Amino acid sequence: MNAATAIFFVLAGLLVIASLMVVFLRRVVHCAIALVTALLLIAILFISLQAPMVGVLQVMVYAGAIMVLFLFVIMFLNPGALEQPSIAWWGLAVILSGLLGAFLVPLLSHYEASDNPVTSTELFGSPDVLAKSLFGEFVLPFEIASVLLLVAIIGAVVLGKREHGSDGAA
Amino acid sequence: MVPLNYYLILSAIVFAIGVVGVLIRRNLIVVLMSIELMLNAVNLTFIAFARHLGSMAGQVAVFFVMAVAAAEAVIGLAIIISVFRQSRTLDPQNMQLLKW
Amino acid sequence: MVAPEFSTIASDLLRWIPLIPLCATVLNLFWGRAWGNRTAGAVACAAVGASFAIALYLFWQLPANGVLRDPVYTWIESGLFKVNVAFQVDALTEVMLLFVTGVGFLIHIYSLGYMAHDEGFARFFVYFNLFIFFMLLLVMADNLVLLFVGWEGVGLCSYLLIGFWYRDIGNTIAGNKAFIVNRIGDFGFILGIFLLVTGLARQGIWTVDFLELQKHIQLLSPAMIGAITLLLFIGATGKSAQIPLFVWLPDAMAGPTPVSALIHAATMVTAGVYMTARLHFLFVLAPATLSLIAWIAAATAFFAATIALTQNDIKKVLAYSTISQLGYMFLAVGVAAFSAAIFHVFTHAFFKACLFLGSGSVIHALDGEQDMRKMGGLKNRMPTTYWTYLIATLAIAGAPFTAGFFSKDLILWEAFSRGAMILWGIGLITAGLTAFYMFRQLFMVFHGESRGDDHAKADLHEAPAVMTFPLVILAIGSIFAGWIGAPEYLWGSRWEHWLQPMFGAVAAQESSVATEIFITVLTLVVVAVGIYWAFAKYGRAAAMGAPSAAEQGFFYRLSLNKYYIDEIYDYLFVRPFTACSRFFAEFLDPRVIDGAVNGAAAVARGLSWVWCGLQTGNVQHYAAGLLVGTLALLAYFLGQ
Amino acid sequence: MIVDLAIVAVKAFLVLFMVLNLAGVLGWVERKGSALIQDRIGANRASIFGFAGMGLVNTLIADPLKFLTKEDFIPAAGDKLLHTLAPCMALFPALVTFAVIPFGDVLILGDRVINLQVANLNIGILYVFAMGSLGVYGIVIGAWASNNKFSLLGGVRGSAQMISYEVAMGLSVMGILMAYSTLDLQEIARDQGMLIRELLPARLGFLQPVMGWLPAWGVFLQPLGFLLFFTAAVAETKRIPFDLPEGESELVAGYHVEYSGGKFLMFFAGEFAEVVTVAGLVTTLFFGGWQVPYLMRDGFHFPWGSIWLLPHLAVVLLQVAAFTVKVLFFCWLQILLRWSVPRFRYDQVMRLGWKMMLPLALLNVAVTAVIIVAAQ
Repeated sequence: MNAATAIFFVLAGLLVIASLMVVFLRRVVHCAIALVTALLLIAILFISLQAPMVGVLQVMVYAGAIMVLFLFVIMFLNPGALEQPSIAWWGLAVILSGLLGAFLVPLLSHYEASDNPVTSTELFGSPDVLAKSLFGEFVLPFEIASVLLLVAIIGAVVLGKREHGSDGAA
Repeated sequence: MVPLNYYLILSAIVFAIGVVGVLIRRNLIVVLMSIELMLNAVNLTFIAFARHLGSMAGQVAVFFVMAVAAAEAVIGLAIIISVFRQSRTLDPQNMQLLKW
Repeated sequence: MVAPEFSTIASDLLRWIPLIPLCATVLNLFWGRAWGNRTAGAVACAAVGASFAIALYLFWQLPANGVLRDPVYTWIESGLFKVNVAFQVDALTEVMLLFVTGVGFLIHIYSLGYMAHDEGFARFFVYFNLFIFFMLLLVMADNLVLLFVGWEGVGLCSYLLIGFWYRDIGNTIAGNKAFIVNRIGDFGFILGIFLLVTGLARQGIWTVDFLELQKHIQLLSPAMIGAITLLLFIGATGKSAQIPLFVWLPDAMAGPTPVSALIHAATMVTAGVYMTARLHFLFVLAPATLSLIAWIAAATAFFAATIALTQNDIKKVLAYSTISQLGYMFLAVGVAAFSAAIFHVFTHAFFKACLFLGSGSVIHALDGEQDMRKMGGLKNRMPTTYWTYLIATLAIAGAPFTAGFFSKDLILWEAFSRGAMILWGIGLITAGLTAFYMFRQLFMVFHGESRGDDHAKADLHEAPAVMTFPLVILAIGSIFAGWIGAPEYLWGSRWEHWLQPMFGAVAAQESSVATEIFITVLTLVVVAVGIYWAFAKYGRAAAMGAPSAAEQGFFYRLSLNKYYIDEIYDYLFVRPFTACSRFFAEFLDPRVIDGAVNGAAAVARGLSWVWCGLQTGNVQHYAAGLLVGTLALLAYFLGQ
Repeated sequence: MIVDLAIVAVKAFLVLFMVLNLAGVLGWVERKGSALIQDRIGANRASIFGFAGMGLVNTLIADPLKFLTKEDFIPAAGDKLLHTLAPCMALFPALVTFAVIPFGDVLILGDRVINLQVANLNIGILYVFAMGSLGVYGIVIGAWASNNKFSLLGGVRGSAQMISYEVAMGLSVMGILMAYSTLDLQEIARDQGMLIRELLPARLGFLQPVMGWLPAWGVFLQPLGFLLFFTAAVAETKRIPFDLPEGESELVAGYHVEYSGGKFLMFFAGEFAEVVTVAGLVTTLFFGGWQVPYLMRDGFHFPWGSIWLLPHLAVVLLQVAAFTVKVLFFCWLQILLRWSVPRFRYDQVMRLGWKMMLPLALLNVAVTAVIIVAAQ
């Protein structure tokens, strides 16, 4: 086991713990913090996989924007009531998800044979290369994604706007 | 060099954990966060494959997933806010108006 | 008969004749109320006036033996079958055009005064202009399908205008009656068109154009032509109020009086005559149909005249008189004297419009009173109305050197000279009856003492100039319109000359002028007897309130109640039909059909209850379902 | 290997030391500066053996001592873990951002070339934004963990404000990135050593006499970008006129109402560290970074042709000194701002961010793009 693998296992362990915390912590803010942690860990994994650009974007977009939005909404609504868990449903869900994991692991292990990484250059994953494929091969999806975001912005504004004449209580 | 399998199995586990969150949590915000977790698990497989196949397509895909996730989060949260305004609850089990 | 060759001239002007009233319709439809009565009325009148001006211009342009054509666009194209929206103007159409737009224009002006205080003023002119549009479409169409569009359109406008004062349920019922009775006729008409088109198509000719039809009509078998003409004539009986479909016309008097004048006297009801004249090449090949037409027409003329004898409603008398006069026109058609028929249409338009407008003037002055028993003594109060009414009455009665004299005389002479003695006899008697009931009306309305209440008397006034002006013009027309069709022994007929290219040279029987004059004098004597009888009975009677003993007689009551035709129809057709409908509505539809449909729905609903349990409304249960499906797929892939 | 690590460690320590001390000194500058502005004397009471040092003793020694010895208070209904974590979250991003800001060109010692920058990332500017975007967590978490209405309001305001201005800030830098076509801050600093006449395309040659002699600093290429960036960056530091999350007169002290002692000191220091970071960023992006006008690696090359050669060490020292002076200037500028301008209303902040700065930043990007394409 070399250093890289050791670091991976540390990161992976932390990631699994953070993910479990997202799902099982009772207070919503704690879940959100755990998710931010998980996202930062994933960003580090990205960087270790020679995707620095995507890793930094992960931090900026997920941790810096999306999760802040979540926190904003959590504070805005400030839901006090804790959930009433139903043990039977929990059990069923956990069993089903466990089955999913158990099915996925062997399915994905098929790729053992192809573990023959292409020698990647220094530039792999740099903004240059990413931008070139983004604006070359994937320019159409890129434009469509921009339209999607525009639609999302407008949709959010419309949804968030209080109906005219309704009371001011939020 | 960490084998590809490790990443894939890690992401499978994280994905399954996210699924648990979607199923059991009775708070819409946490459900939405669990979905983000699932998306990130998939992103991890994309990046891992991109690295191991030496193709930028995986990273581009992650880029798009991020864009979609951002849109999804924005709209999802806006819906949650308007639902909360209406019914003062975030429990998905209380949102059954469209039931037959 | 060989179809005459026409020189065809293209003219873009034609389309504007119907288009201008249509534009006015649209304008008034959207802005009429906003503009106010003055502007809306001006627009409507100006539109018809413009159409009249173009028609007049075309009259000078139209060469003898020529046809103006204006193909606008292709409307329907299906394989070889092709229908154009195209207009044509020949001598026949020109005649119709002139009096439709001319008389229409006068009645529009009259309506400005008559409808002045009505809240539906703009709506009235919308309908009126729309009617003019459809009527022009009808007379200018160069093919049967377009003619049918106009035919239906005028029917629609007639319905709308009969029920114009829709707040009174009786008016709406009258409108419905007119529409439904017309539908029966139209059904025959459209069947006739189908038969004609398919009959020719079987011979390889796909056309509905009149000129084309005329060229190829020889291809059809006589039996086929007989059937076609019979069906077309059913259409004509509906629109032109002949037996058995005349019942709607008296009820149509529920509409405003200008409507009665324009639509139910002068123009629309003559559409049947126009149609038979337009398709004369078809009718002359079907002698059996022609003789049927002649007999029905004579019966209608006589029958309606006898009803008119006893009616007390001023407009009902005129309505039955219209039916009677339409009978005369079809009598001319029946003896294949198309030009005489059209001539009577032409003159009739003037004097009947004048009569209706005059009656409208009276009704207007009496605040809507229509019962002649409550009138009388209006002669001095309403001189213009009286004198124009008198002229028109003389014209319809057939007094010498009035319009009616020439046209009616021509019809009777045609009937006589072609050997239809019985028909002529009926026509002759009808002429006498016509004189009687018309003068009865004149005396009852204008002479004697006023029988209205004091309040009505105090209000009496002559109609405003905008109403009397058309009366004067029409009265002048009632005298002189006939002069262009004078018989040979006077100064000769320009009319025959004008229409001759249309209907071909009429094979007139060689008869002596002496016979003709004798027939004319005989007619005049009968008419004079009728007038005297009316004078004797009504002219001197001071009071007409109490019916005499004779008026209690069987025939009097039969006539007064219109031979109970409405009641008979009611028992024969309406009630069985209603009963049948009730059976469908109350048993078949709710029990059988709804039962089947509801049963199917109930079964589906019952089944769906089973699956409803799956829809818990909890989104997480659905997500779990998704997960189970995913697991199944994964298990399948793992099993591979 | 060991030496390399040692060099990195030394660089990191130096930068951290400088930033933290500068933050401390800024506290003093702020007090005395505000006193100067308001015609007061300012902090002068605390003294050691009669030495007050123009209030330096107050700020650098007495204040920290006071903070550290005060009771560390955690609200009973608050969240203990997060309440403790929040100040760290606030301080951390401000400090690590400086890692990618270059404070000089390369230092050549023998055959070893030392890059005067803690971490040379080819995505440097993105790293700055990533870290900047994490800064909001300190406020939000602290506000929530305090279980206090004023705190919560402050946290909500803070998160909305920082997200809003991050957008404008990111877009305002786009012009610079396009102009120098790199994300690497060291590269950007190096490119600013050029003169504008080297960049001017032929068809804009008529501008040579007017501005050809200017160094190609970002502020000359992107004046609007500079204004937008500086404004947005000041808003990100949550200082007056953008101190809505604190807003003493409205929210008592906003997100740090319930903080005292050492934790409050961390928030306090974090704020000044941010001021330093903003100054460093503005310097690097728009004012040539460590560049001294006309100073090349071997000495001065003046535009009129004369050359003044200097030894390497002198050049490096000049560069570091220039960077320090510029950073200090912008720190002072921010303090000046803080004491000159009144606080915005909340809706004004939002309107400024979304309705003025965002469209202007977009316009700036578009215009820059058009000019770049036209110049090619």
